[in-house]
Amino acid sequence: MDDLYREQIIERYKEPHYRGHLDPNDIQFEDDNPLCGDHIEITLRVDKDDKVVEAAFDGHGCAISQSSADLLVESIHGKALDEIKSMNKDAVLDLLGIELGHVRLKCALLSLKVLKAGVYGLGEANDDLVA
Amino acid sequence: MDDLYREQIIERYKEPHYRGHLDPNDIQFEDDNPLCGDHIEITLRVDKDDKVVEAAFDGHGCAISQSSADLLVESIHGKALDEIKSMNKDAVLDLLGIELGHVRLKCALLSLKVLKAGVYGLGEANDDLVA
Amino acid sequence: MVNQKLVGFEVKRIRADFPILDRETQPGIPVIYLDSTASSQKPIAVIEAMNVFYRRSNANIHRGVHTLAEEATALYEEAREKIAKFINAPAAKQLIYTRNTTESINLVAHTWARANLKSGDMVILTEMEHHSNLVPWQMLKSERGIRLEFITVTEEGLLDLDSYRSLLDQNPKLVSFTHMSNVLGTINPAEEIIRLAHEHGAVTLVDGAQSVPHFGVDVQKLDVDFLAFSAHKMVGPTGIGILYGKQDLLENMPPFLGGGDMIKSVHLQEFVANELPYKFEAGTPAIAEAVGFGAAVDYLTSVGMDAIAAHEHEITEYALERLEEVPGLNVFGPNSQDKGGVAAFTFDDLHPHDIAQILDRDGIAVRAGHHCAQPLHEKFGVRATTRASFYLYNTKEEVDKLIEGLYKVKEVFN
Amino acid sequence: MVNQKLVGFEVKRIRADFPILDRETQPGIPVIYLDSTASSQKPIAVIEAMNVFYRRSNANIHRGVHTLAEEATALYEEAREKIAKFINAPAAKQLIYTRNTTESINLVAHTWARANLKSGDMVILTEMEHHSNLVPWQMLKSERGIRLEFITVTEEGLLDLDSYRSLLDQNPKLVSFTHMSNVLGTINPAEEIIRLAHEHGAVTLVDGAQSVPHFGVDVQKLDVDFLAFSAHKMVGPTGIGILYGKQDLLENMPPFLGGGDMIKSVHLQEFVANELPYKFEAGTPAIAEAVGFGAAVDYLTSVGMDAIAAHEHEITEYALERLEEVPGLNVFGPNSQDKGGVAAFTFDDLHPHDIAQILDRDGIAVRAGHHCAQPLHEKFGVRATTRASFYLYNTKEEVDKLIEGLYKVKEVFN
Ligand SMILES: Cc1ncc(COP(=O)(O)O)c(C=O)c1O
Ligand SMILES: Cc1ncc(COP(=O)(O)O)c(C=O)c1O
Repeated sequence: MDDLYREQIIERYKEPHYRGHLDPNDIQFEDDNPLCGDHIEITLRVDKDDKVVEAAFDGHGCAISQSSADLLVESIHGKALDEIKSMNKDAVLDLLGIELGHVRLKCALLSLKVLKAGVYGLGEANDDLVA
Repeated sequence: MDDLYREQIIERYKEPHYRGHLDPNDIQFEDDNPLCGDHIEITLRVDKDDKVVEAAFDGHGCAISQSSADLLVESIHGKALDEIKSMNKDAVLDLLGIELGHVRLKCALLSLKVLKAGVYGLGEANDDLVA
Repeated sequence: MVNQKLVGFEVKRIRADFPILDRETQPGIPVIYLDSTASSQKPIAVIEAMNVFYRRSNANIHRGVHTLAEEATALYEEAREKIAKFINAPAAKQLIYTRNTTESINLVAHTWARANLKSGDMVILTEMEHHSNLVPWQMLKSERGIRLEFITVTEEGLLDLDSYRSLLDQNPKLVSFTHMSNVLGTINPAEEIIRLAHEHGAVTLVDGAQSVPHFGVDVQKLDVDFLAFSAHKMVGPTGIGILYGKQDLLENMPPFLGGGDMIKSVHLQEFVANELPYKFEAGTPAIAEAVGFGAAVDYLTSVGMDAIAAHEHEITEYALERLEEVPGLNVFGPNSQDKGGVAAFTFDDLHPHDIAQILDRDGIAVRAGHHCAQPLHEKFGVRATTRASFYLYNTKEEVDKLIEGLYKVKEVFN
Repeated sequence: MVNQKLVGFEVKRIRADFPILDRETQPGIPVIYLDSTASSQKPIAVIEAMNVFYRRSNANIHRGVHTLAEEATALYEEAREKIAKFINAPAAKQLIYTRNTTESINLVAHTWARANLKSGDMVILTEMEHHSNLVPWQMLKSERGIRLEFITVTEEGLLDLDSYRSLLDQNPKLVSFTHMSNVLGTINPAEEIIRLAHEHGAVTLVDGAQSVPHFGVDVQKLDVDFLAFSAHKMVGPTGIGILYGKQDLLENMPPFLGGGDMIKSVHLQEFVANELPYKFEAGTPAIAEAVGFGAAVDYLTSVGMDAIAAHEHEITEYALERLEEVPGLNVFGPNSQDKGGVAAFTFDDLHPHDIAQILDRDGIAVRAGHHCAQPLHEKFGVRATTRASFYLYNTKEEVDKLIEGLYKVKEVFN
């Protein structure tokens, strides 16, 4: 189990670095994983060049969904919104450093889906965002 | 093929003995086989003791359906209506003297179904009549 | 400690019939399959019945005269007769082949209900229903304005029959409920619920997805109007289920899907519907699957439904005992007396996905989530549970492995 | 006389893949299967894919975390991707798994049509439709009062496009037609029919039950809005079919059946529907069948759809030639240029059932009846026809046997 539940994932799950809700914020989005009810909200503050200056996530869910949200939020500090738009699932998998099956992938990618839907300013998130 | 298309069946098909329509009649019923559109009408005249004195069939269809109608009609001359009510599929199979699969059985039993529905005075024929 | 011997039931022999139980999902560990409530495994007899069908008898049915078509038709209809006998239906033609329990319930909602329910009419469900027995009625509610009322579930996970009686006084048209909860394991007093419904003039539908696979269900004894179940949960193939109905109800229902086989005749502008059961079976049906379903029913019958129920009861009792020992673990639902082979639980504040995933590393297959019973989970104030479920092939040793695995999960998160 | 060799196509090798072709339905005579239009036979690769699935990976999908559930989910979804590629769909999520072509068409009738058609709205069909593409619209007609109009079929068995154009001027909402007739063999000019429909603002549905199995169908090239087809007619299993739809149409359609998997969330009184394609897949789907369907598409792709079409064309041409020699035999439909591998015929005034039954005594499997196209038969003034149909595994030798058999039939009745 160690390759899957790598130390980093468990640690980040138990003690996330970026858990919280930014208020005020420039971008806010939230969504559920319908398979399990896991929930992620992401809030961002961006500067005048559309670069992320601050980011946080909130929500509840399994170790995979929560730790990947924490790692994802960490990774986008200083990134331009355009860069975020071009992120795909490999970005998250690289951060986690593990392989995931079809079902768990949805857990891992929930935060990216929420992030991109927020950055694109969509009304609703969809799976195409993390294809 | 000879066991299935026994001489008698082909002969009765080509030259049926009881093809016709009785007018006037005491009992008349007709129905289709929805699988193939075969059609059988049977008309009967009965005496005061409810015994069949005359019977005829009309319609169109395959050798099995037409020859079994002819043989069936022949066999009920002189029978009481109550006896006809208790006839089942074995009566027809005995007349034909062959074995039939599920689909062809419907061809063979169409005439019995029509006959019994008429004798029972039903509005509609159903497969239970020939179970 | 583990007592493998059961009267009239040799689980080792049973296990040998299920090839997947030798599958090692983790190197060196044959899978410990505790997820039969979601879908059961299949014995060789079922797999081979379909294999042989495709290799020897495959053809389209009903309208074919040639030998293969005759054989396929006979096999398809013989299977219907076997399944009819299995639930003691008066006649095979009262069984409609569907895709699964879900389609069976939707069929009733689309035909009987749309023909008989109007705005304001009341349908009684329960708080422990699977989504399959909720959503079809919610759809009818938004389309028609019917009213949905729910029999309450008590803290222990039983139906509150007082709440049922007070709903009955409001003139319900339909009472539709699960025979056994796929989360709590509760086996509901179906006969009594149906009797009361009939006394109040309501039609009844039983969701038998979890009952028909696990103990003898007799539709005549129950006097149920409609019964829905799925082959894949009773050692049969995917892709096929049954709707049983009383003959007069089925005969008076409008057809559901339109197409080949469900017709007596078709013209350009209109059609005449066929007799039962074909009226409700449009298009080429799941023929090989029907053959497999027939083999499944043969298999279950040869083992014996009472023996299966007794075995499951023994395993479940043992599992509940052992799970109770685990600190922080809380099993939902009644105790083993009224309970089928299901144990859904929370474990501290561990997420069911994490529990299931870590158990999987030891080859233990359990389900995590709301098990398509979200309202029930809401009622108990949890989002999801971890569920272990048991069937004829499970053993006490497997329960022991589950318990060991749960302790390991705890370690990972400490 | 018989030329077995075909460029790029070794029919002997193909036949070896289909175990049923060795089956002797009459002692000493391997079956001569000329009934693929009703249902095709299955290669070992397809049978084994399902066999292996049940022995190694079987579990319920989507909501499972354990290895078997993960594998089953992956196999189920990979199959969808393979089928999507096979018809060149923009995205796999535009493919809904159904039971068969019939359910696919009914799905559109129940969702898109009920949401978009009102009393008096016109639907254009053709006189050569299979009952599957007639009855669902007739049901909607009696429920809603829509109007059904029919593109005429000419004496040769082609669609009369003039009659189509004049119907188009009457503001149709939907044009729904078969890509290839299962009786006449006519391959309709789908691209043109669809282009004209779109010019007049109508949505299009193609019944691909006979086209997708037999030649390359590209939904983007056709620009079709909905396409329906069945696995069992394209070397795949029974119990599964596809509805393809354009994304915006599918997204705006209300759901069809309610239950597990088609929901995002469920409460006691209401639900939120899931994303595509799950929104239309309620309950446990035909999982093993999807795996088999994927294997079928792999098989057809490996042989090559162009090679298959060319082979069928050659066999059909030969068959038409030989059938023409038989006195009293009359084949319906166009000549081989516009015709797929179907030859439906009358033979003197012999009843098709008798013809089929006597041919069966020589191991020759053909179909007899109206082939679920009763209005078309009415149009041609016949109740039923005998139909021989050809697929990738058929040979000219088999055609010769059919001809011999037909002469024997004549003898029996002389
Ligand atoms: C043209 C056509 N449409 C529809 C169908 C119906 O297909 P299925 O029975 O698989 O639903 C068939 C097959 O019989 C067909 O040939
Ligand atoms: C109680 C109950 N009802 C209905 C269903 C739905 O069965 P299916 O998915 O086979 O339609 C299930 C299975 O998940 C169930 O457990």
